[in-house]
Amino acid sequence: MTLAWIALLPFLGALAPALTIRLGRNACALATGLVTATALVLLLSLAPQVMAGEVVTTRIAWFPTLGLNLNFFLDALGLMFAGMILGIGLLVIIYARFYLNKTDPMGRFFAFLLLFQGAMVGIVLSDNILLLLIFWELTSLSSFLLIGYWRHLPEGRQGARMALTITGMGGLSLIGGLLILGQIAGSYDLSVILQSGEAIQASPLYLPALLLILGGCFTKSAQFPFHFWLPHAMAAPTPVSAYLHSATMVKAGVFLLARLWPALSGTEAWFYLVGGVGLFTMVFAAVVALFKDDLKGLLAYSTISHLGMLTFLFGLGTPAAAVAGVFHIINHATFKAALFMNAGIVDHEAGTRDLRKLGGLYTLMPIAATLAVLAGAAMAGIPPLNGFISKEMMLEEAVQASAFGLPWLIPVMVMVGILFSAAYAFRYVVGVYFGPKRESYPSKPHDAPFGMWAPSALLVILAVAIGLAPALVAGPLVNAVAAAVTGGAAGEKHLALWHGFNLPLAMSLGAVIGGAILLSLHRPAARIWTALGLPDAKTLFDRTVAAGAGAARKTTELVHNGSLQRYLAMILGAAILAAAGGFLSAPHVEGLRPTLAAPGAAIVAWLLLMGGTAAVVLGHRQRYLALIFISVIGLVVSLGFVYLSAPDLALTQISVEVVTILLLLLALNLMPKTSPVESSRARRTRDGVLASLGGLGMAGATWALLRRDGPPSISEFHWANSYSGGGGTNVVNVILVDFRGFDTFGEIIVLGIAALTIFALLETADRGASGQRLANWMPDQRRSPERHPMMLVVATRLLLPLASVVGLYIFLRGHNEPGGGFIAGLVVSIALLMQYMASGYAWSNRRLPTDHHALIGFGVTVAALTGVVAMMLGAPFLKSAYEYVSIPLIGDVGLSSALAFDIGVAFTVVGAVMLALHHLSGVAGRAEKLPPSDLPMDVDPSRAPAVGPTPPAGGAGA
Amino acid sequence: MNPWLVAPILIPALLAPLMLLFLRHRLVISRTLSVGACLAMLAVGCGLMAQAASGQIDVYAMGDWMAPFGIVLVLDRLSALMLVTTAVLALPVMAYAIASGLDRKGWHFHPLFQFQLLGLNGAFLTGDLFNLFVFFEVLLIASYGLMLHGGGAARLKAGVQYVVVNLVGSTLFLVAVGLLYGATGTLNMAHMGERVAQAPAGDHALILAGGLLMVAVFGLKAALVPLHFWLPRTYASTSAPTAALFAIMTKVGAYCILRFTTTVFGEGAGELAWAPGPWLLPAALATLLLGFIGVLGARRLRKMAAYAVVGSMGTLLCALAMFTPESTAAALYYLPHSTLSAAALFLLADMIAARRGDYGDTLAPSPPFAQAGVLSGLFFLTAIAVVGLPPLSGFPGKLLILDAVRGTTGGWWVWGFILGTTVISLLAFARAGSAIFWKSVVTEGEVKASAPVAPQASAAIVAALLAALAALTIAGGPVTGYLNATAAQIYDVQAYPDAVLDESRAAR
Amino acid sequence: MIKKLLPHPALTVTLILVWMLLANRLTVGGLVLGVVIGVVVPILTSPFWPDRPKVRFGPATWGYLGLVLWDIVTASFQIAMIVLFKKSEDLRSAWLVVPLDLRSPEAITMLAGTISMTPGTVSCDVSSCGRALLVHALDTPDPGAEVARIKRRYEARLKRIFA
Amino acid sequence: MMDVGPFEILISALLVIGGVFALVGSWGLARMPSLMTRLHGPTKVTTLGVGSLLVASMIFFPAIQGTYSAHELLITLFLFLTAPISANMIAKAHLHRQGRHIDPNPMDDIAEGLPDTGLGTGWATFQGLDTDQLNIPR
Amino acid sequence: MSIEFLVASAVGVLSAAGIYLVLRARTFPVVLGLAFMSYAINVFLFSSGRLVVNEPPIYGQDVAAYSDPLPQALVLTAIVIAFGMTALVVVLALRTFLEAGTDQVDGLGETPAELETLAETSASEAQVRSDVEARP
Amino acid sequence: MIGIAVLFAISCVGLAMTMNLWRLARGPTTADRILALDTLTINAIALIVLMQIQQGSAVYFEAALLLAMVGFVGTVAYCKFLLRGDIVE
Ligand code: NA
Ligand code: NA
Repeated sequence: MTLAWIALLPFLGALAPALTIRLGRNACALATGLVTATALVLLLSLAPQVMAGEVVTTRIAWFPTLGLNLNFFLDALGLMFAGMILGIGLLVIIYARFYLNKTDPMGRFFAFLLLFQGAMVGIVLSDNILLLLIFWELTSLSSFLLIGYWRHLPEGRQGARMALTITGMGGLSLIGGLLILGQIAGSYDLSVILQSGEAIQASPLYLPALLLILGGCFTKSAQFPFHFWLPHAMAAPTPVSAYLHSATMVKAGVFLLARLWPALSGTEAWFYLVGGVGLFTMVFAAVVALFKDDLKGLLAYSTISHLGMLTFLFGLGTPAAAVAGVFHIINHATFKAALFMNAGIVDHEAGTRDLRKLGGLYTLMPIAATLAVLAGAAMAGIPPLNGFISKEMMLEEAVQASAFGLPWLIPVMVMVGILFSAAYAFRYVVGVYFGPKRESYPSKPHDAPFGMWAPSALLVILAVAIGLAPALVAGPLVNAVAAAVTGGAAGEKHLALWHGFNLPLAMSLGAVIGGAILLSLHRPAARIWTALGLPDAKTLFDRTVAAGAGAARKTTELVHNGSLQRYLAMILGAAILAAAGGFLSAPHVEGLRPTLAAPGAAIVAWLLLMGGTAAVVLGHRQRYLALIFISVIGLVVSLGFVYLSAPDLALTQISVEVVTILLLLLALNLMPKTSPVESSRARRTRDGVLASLGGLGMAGATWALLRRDGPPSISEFHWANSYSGGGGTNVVNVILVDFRGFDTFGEIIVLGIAALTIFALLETADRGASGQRLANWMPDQRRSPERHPMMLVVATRLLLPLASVVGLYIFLRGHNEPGGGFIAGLVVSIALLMQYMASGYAWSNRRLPTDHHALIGFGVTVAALTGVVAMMLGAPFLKSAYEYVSIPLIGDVGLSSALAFDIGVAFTVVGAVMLALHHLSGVAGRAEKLPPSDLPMDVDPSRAPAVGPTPPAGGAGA
Repeated sequence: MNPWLVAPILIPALLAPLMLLFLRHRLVISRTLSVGACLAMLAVGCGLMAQAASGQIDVYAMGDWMAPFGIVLVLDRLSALMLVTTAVLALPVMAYAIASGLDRKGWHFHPLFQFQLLGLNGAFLTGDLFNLFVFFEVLLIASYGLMLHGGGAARLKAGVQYVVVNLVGSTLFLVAVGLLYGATGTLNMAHMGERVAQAPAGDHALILAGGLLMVAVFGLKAALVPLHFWLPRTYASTSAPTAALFAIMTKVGAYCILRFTTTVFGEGAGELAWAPGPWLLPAALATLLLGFIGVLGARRLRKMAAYAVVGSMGTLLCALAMFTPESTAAALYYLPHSTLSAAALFLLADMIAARRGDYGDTLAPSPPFAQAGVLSGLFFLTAIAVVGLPPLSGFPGKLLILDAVRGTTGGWWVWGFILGTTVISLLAFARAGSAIFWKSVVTEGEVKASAPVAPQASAAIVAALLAALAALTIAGGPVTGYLNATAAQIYDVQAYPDAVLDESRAAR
Repeated sequence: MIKKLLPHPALTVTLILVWMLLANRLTVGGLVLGVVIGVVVPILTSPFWPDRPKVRFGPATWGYLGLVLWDIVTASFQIAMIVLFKKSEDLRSAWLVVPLDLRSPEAITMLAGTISMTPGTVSCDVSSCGRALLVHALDTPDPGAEVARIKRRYEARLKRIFA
Repeated sequence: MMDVGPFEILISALLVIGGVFALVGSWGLARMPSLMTRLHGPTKVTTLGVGSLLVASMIFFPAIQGTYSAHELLITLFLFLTAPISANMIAKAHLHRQGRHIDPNPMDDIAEGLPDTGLGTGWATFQGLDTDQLNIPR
Repeated sequence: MSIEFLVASAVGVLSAAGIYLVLRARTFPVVLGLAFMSYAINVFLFSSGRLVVNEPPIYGQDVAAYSDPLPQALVLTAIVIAFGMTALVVVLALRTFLEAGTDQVDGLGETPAELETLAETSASEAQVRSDVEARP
Repeated sequence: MIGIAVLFAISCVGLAMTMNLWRLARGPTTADRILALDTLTINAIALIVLMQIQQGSAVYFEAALLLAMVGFVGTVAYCKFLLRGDIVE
């Protein structure tokens, strides 16, 4: 459990600075420090066990089926890293307390820092590689926040984004690699994976896994060619650079190499990939570092170079090299963090980090200078400092290594690397502190406050101590870690400052001397370097990203060009493809169902249909004419339903048809009456082809269905139970209101919502652009002055009651004969519509002031309540009941609960239709400049002659 | 029969007309009722889930007509999951709509919202293919209303496209139903599965044509490329709460693909078993890619969110297309995650737009604006969720999918696409966030925006959604446990048909 | 009171009849329902028919109906002959203006309808004062006589019915 | 052809007449030279043809099928009620579109426009009421 | 010539017309196209119950043959739904035309940036809001 | 005998309908087309009636009845559109 707490403590603790910042900066820093210290103490409490060779584990199930669990383990490697993270973290917190300005939001800084710390600790303590992945990505995210901490700096933003992108990308690569690794090993637990080295290396998936994992490691550890984000990340506040970009985060990649060393190393691929990239990075970055004028830039490339060296060491694949690597991790952390803090002090005091503006600070900042000399010497690998020892160990391994059959290749490259390392280390120390004093520094430098230099001093002391007594100070730890990394293969290694005169010593000596010479030649060398004009990786990256985003935008906008027609063509095409693909990929046998001979009238109807369709398609630009033609199709379809034994369908089709036409006419009134020719011949051809394919498909499907009998339908049950169970003989209606009443329930809801939406759409039509357009609307056709023709009005007065009776009749008989609530509702609606058409909206509506909303609401509620009542009686929703009731004089009447349901349907229909009509004519009325007519008919000879205007509100009452 | 099965449908079905009848002008009461209904649905959903967790499949026969002759509602673990996801989404979205005053910006917001939930719940519960069509229509037409709510030329233009595309989709749905009914003589999905299994080989072409067309129709709802075209503009043009609610609409498509394929073209279907899978995968991959390319290419945050929905559907469908219990369980974990995270992003985009005045949600720097600190934090977390980074549920979601598709045909493609698109989206969100929040620190001037409505409440709602994602992550064990059981239940050839058809079998 | 209950008695009768026709069965129950409908529906729809044209139901009415029916049949034969055998160029079509003595819209409509259904004429329009009908005659040698025939044969009878 | 009763003959005759009338009405529609002349065929002849068929049906069901159906009467009622109104509306629409110069028969070489009402007012299709008359309550 | 052939070819032609029309660039023909699709699908769905003549699904003890009532019920539901949808889309087309001044739906004349413009929305929203507030 | 008469009548009505179609397509005025459609509807009623006699079933009468009603409404609406643009005002 302790391990989980160590990992989680910084996360939970991230709240502490956020909460304590109100109490002041000291309190905030103290709280943060306490969190880290507590974690460190917890960690150290486990150290004895670990140093004794024990592996401490904590296992908490999280996603057990995935194999992602909160499994932590602590071995020496973890202990070393965790100690480093927490220890240096503590120092960085102290340092940051003094480094941060008063205006910098400290609470946020420390909160982010703790998040990062937690993520790092999590990485090194994870026993589960998926868990490790989580922490891995969290380091990317938290470092993003830290790098971008100073939001006003564009470099900070860009640096943060670049770091996130590159390391994030690496993280995703790592996900792939680790998942494969887990697959090969059969577990995501490191403890298992580390035991499965042989199986892993024998697997055909080894190479892809390795490549993907290295993608993660190399990006995180800034290996070439992914190194370029690191220098730009240095825009972050110095404590961040010191912590993330030298001591901890960038080492995560190296850590993982070390962690997975037993499982992955030892193969040729590993050697060339890891060793090669590491070595190249080491040399390349060292060269670049020498020519950086910015202190942090120099240190950044130096860090890259050292990370390259570490990678190279683990890449060599020998236990001894691994030991050297482990040892150098510690060493590098000490001197590099110290140097970063030092650079921060210089920046803080002198106001610049530019080497060209610095120099001669030795007298002004003696403490800083001393620390810099020592740390710089350690970096240059000068005895008796720790950097020297690990470098010697590295050289020892390097001279034995051979690549591509060339035994000199590696040593020579290494030699170049350490030579440049020495040179830039010298340049840092000499360039800042020695040489001539400048006339004016941007600000007046003097030694920093204690709190600011003390942390680096502590690190330098450590560097010296390790250098002087490596076996004592670092020996047990290094050996333990090496054992953990190599799985015991490294054996006990005695760390010593002095190894006697040997080739590595000579190389070291040569490098130091050569470095000094190189520094003296810096000016001409820098000129050559500038002249080389190596491409700037950041520019390349920015361009790539911008080009990517641009291409993405272009692609997106090219594909989604706003054309409904393209969208529909794609959708229809896809549907045709799916159906045709399905049809063609399975066997089909033509059915044997006999066909019905078509009588002449059927052929005539078919001709009508074809003619009507052709007329609409060819003449669709004349919108009004198209509406006339489309009626023909509705008529033929209705006739077809009549002929093919579907009376209910015919009735419904007939009545729906006309209401639809009326709505279309109402809308068309305010819309353009013609459609211009807009699509090219090619487009029309495309559409024609698509239409033909779709038509053929539909015809084929229909034909195929009609020619086979198919399995018995469930409707046999409906037929058999319609009367006995549903109380009706019109099986279609019984299905609608009983067997599948739930469908009908949904259907009327659809109708109701449609009306509501129509209402919502039209209610606002008189406002904004639409209102403007309505106000300026001019009829595009000549109009007859007569609004309400007399004969029509008279006829509809007679037709309304007649049609109402018909509607009632159709409603009542629906359960047993063709008819039902929907048709009845439509018939009544049509009768009313006729009235409105003849006598005008204003006049008619005053005579039928219904609340259409209420009609719809009532309809749906009645239908729902029919079902609920059944539930209250203990039966399922919509369970029907019917009873033949004897009413005096009238006789036996079949009363069915489904009738109540049908009433709901009818009301909803009438409400919906009338609501739509009401608002459509409202909109048209707004376009009209005429006052609404209060007269039911324009011409009425029986009317008294005009006696002068009266207000319209005075209205004609009945 | 458990009467509670109808509750998720009945609650909105009774409430919405009630609001229509009596409460059209009573905003406060409507709001109270609406929130109450959402809470009730959440409670009922949880109750049903608890019940379904036992593994029992509950069947409710509408009108007491047993399947396959009548329409049945079926509650299994999967439908319970969908109900709860819907309810969890609906509550904060409704709260946000109220907090931002959206429900005052037009008519009938609350009834439409309730009808929308009715349609969703119905679609998740029904066991009948045609009834599914009806509920599709209910949820679609309610969505039209919600989508257009508030009006404006841009919204209306987008609305025309949305409506027309879906009308075409409904037509295709009926074609598929017609083919399947004609070839199998039934509408109940479980029964259809049995009929498909028994169908003579000569009928297979028709059945498969119908089946694939059906899947294409569901794919249209699920924004499967190239059927996705309706989505970006619709989601980007409508009001934020509507877009947030719509996050579940695409999941209806995914749910239906899963339900339909497993019941009708499941293991028992012999030669036709899992036939839609191979068609689905390439489309899902294209969806994934095109979606996240859109995320990177967007000019506005809402467009970005809309494309993120497409992309996340690609992710989800990649997993679904494999049709293995593992991949399905993974997809089902990713489903609520992507729903809630997309909702959070839409709401957040709205908050940002509201505070930036004329700058709106464009991905360009503006002068500093109100609540930038809080919003940037929320944005960071939301982006993490949408991209699929730890610590939120997107990460385990993607891990689950990657883990599950390993070894299947096309698994490597899925890996490559998911990992690659994650990079793209990471880049996109980093750019977007930096443009909106970081660059605004240095941009001169000030934004002209009216004071945000209920700023704390809105932020709290987004935070609540993120908290739900956190909960999904923390409770990963129990959740995946439930989902594994869900997948097992779905892939159990007998469980679903037995539960649905037992009564009629006994009668026969 | 009666007026409120039976706004259009003729309509009530018609509706009862219509209901019986629809119901297709002569039962007491059906009749009762028919009466209920015949009473209720006119009341419900009466707002849309505010005027109460006075119609005398008597032999004149039935005679008129019979006459019209006869004329329709003969008219149809006449038109059929014209359609089948007369050349278009030989058609002596004309516009007729029928000055009206009738004043009630119902009566004028009735007349116009009659004109349209009977030989060779279709009513096309009324004057905006409502006192003249515009009629198209398909083939008439003497338009004036045709107008006189209309007024004599139909309008005069209608004047008696719509008193 | 055995057992041909009077009903059969009557029904058959009505059917034949109805069919012929329907055909002739439509033939008139097809062949007449202008809308005004075409209007006569469908309005009268077709309507009567359908009426004849309806009568045939009205006799057929009780006489031959033994079932009783009176819906035909209702349909006839509807048709006779609506046919003149339809014709009137179509004519009005046509007048409106063609204007006052519309000729009763464009084929007969006699140019003839619309006559005046003879009452000082125009035809309703062309001349409306004064606008201030519109709001007069009755 | 069989009825089946006539029906199948009719379904095909109606579908083709529907597809062609919905691919036109203006809302009105698109609506017509939807209507055609609706006709086609109604007939198709109806056909899934096979075709019979003079056997309406009216139950009677002595009725042996009947047309399949289930597809008829389905088509009825489909017709009603399509009716509601058509009404909505018609009104929507009108409303959009009034608001935008065009019934173009082919994305012509709309730049990608315009496609994303929402400025109009906020103005109109504000108006609606004040109006709703004005109501009790 | 009735059978033959019905067949004859059906043929007549069918022929009539093709003529209506011709007029519908031909025009030339819009009013012609409306008239043709109106006639087509009436002929459709005739067809339904004949179909019933042929099949000896009276189930479809409501269809004819409705067609009569609806055909009228349609015609009026089309005409009103030509006359006024707004069919309900
Ligand atoms: Na006449
Ligand atoms: Na002439």
